Amino acid sequence: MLTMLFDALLGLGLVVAALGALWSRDLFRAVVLFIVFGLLVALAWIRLQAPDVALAEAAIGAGLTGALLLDAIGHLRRTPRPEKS
Amino acid sequence: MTEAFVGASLLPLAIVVPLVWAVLALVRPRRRPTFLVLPGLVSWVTICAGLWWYTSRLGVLTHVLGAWPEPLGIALRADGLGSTMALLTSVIGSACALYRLWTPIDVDASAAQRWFWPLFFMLGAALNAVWLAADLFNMYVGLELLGLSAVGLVAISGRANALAAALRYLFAALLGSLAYLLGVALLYAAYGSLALSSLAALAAPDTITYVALALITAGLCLKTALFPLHAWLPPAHGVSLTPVSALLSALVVKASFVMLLRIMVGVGVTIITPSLAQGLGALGAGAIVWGGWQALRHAELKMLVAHSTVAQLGYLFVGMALLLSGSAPELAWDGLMLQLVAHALAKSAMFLASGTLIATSVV
Amino acid sequence: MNRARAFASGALSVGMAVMLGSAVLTREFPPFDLAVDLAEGIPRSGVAHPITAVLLQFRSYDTLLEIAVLLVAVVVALALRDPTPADESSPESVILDSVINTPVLTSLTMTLLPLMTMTAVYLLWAGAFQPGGAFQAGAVLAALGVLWRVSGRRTGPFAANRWSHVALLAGFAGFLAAATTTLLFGRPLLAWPSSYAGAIIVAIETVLTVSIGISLLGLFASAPAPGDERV
Amino acid sequence: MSAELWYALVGVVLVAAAFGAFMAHTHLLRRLLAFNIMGTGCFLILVGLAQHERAPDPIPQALVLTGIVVAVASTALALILFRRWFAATGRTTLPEEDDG
Repeated sequence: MLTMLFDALLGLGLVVAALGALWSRDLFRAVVLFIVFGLLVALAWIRLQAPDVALAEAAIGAGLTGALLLDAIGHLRRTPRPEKS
Repeated sequence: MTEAFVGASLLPLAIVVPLVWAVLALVRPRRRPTFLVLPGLVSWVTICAGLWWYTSRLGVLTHVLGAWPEPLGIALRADGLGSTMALLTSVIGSACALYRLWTPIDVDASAAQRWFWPLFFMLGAALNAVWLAADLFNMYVGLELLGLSAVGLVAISGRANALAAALRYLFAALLGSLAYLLGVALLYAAYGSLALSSLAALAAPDTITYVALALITAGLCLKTALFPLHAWLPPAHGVSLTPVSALLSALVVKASFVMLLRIMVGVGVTIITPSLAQGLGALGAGAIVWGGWQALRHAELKMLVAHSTVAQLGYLFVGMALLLSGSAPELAWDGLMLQLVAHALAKSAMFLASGTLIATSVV
Repeated sequence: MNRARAFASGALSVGMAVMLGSAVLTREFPPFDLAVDLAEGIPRSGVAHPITAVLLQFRSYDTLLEIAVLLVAVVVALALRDPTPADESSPESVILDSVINTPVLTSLTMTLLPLMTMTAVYLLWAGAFQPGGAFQAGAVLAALGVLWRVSGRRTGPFAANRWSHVALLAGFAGFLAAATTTLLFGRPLLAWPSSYAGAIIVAIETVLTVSIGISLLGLFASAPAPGDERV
Repeated sequence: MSAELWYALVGVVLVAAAFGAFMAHTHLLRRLLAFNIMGTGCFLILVGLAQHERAPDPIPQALVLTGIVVAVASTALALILFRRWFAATGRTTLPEEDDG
């Protein structure tokens, strides 16, 4: 029962975090939500009895990809040229 | 050593040898790469010619990687299609490499000179990996290797229009391979195997199989630039360095087509109805008209040739439709092979010639 | 974004959901199960952890090509490095910098350095019989490198020099060599004799860990310019 | 419903949502985010559906590990191209003249 509740909440959280990452107006917030999404997925991998994937997802999927994207946004903001949207 | 063993050993060598040369080109990047590149080309063509010869004599060759039999392990398989494409790849690849070595006209950055060769040999290895693959997920990894090295070669000059073309190409390639991977995921869930050989016996006409085949077809058509999913192709093929344009048009777009052909013939042939096949054929016919019309309207030579690729790819899909609707499969198969080989030779020659033409007329 | 584009993408999204959902919900029990083959193969693979056995034995060829993909990405990164080199003293990123580059972090990095290195070694070692392995360990190494760079350092274990060039290539080159050597003995590609397989896999994984770490870091910074001895 | 099927369905929703966003956005970084979320959804379907009503299966899990590394390599390559493109033109989108 408790695990079912956990699964339900985690699935909901995943979808909410993903929608935030996809549609948030502020790009920085979108990337932060993407990192949150990555960490939540790592939990889902543990629930799917895939601890190897959970490790890789947390380190690469959330950590490294997140750092790459944050770095790129920093690059955009540093550059004085006006950003077209 | 038996003849079959020698023949089967050539299969992994056709992939490993270009990989080795990619590593060598990275270890010692030189200003004058001729002495590094030429032995690589000679060994590559020799191996592929040997593979083609053994396949034509002995029939389909199989190499069981790691001695783990399918479907637990992965095998490489060379049939007539695969070994012909491998030989074609080595010959056209060598022609492009020689062009690059001996007519360094459009070299505009030293970076391009230095990083071209590792990416070139990676591209060659990836093409052979796709021609000889017999496993759905292995095809995915080969396709990704192909896509990323092709994008790298398009972008290598670093000019703004090349970067735009590379980005457009990359995003189309990423979407296409993800759709393919989704289809593969569904097929594994439905059948519990990834080996084409075991799927051929199991495939049944149920919802999940249709959805999987639809995703695979959509993804691979996007990567083959089938009309109307072709918008990424002309810029990528038009603005690259000349030998890269030739490689992309002659060979790279055909990789995803050959994968689709293998999956359709292996898994889909019993469950694809003739009307579905005719739908693909109709898109191919649309490509012939649209690509031809666009080619007529373009004044710039390389863009004209690139649009003609869109049209020529349409013929491949018409051929596939004939093959799958099953009225005259052998004739359709012959026509397909002829079009694959003829277009690869003609289009690479056309790009190389137009590159020389542009270079000599501008200077 | 215009109305037509929004409508079209919404329709595509719903179509995708319906198509995939119907496929997932109607799946029938698969006719084929590799579990038997797996259970039979693992004792002969030289490793006890099934996922490591799949990655470096049953489907090792996939892994070889995957390392090649990573290498291609790094090569393109090197080819397209920003032609105007950044000021050496400037931090990697304004945002990350404001979030992270504080004295606390700097000292934290120094503390984390041995800790994370140990974690990487542990993960690598654990991969033989429980979750872990070259990819996870390499990712931890790369994360360490990212921290190291973000805290403003350019020297030390993650600096650009000849050794990082060697480490970058060693993983793929070593794996390729180990894969091909079997052909000389008349065996298929990647078919290591089962008595040596365990040792070979540990050796490959160790080199791969360092290479994956350096590659991922190189993708992050695209600045540890390996082999930057301009010709 | 088993937990495995549930997570596969979550994967379906993620893929569908991210696919829509991929087609709707023109900003390349947003498209890249959508690509990564779509990939994750695809991996959830792969493992979840394969393990539905069956024991944990190391083969799809290993495939996902490979897929994650390929995805991060593609993302990094896209970001490098994007940064050079932005440095050259100041644009965060592709030129749209023949977007079709």
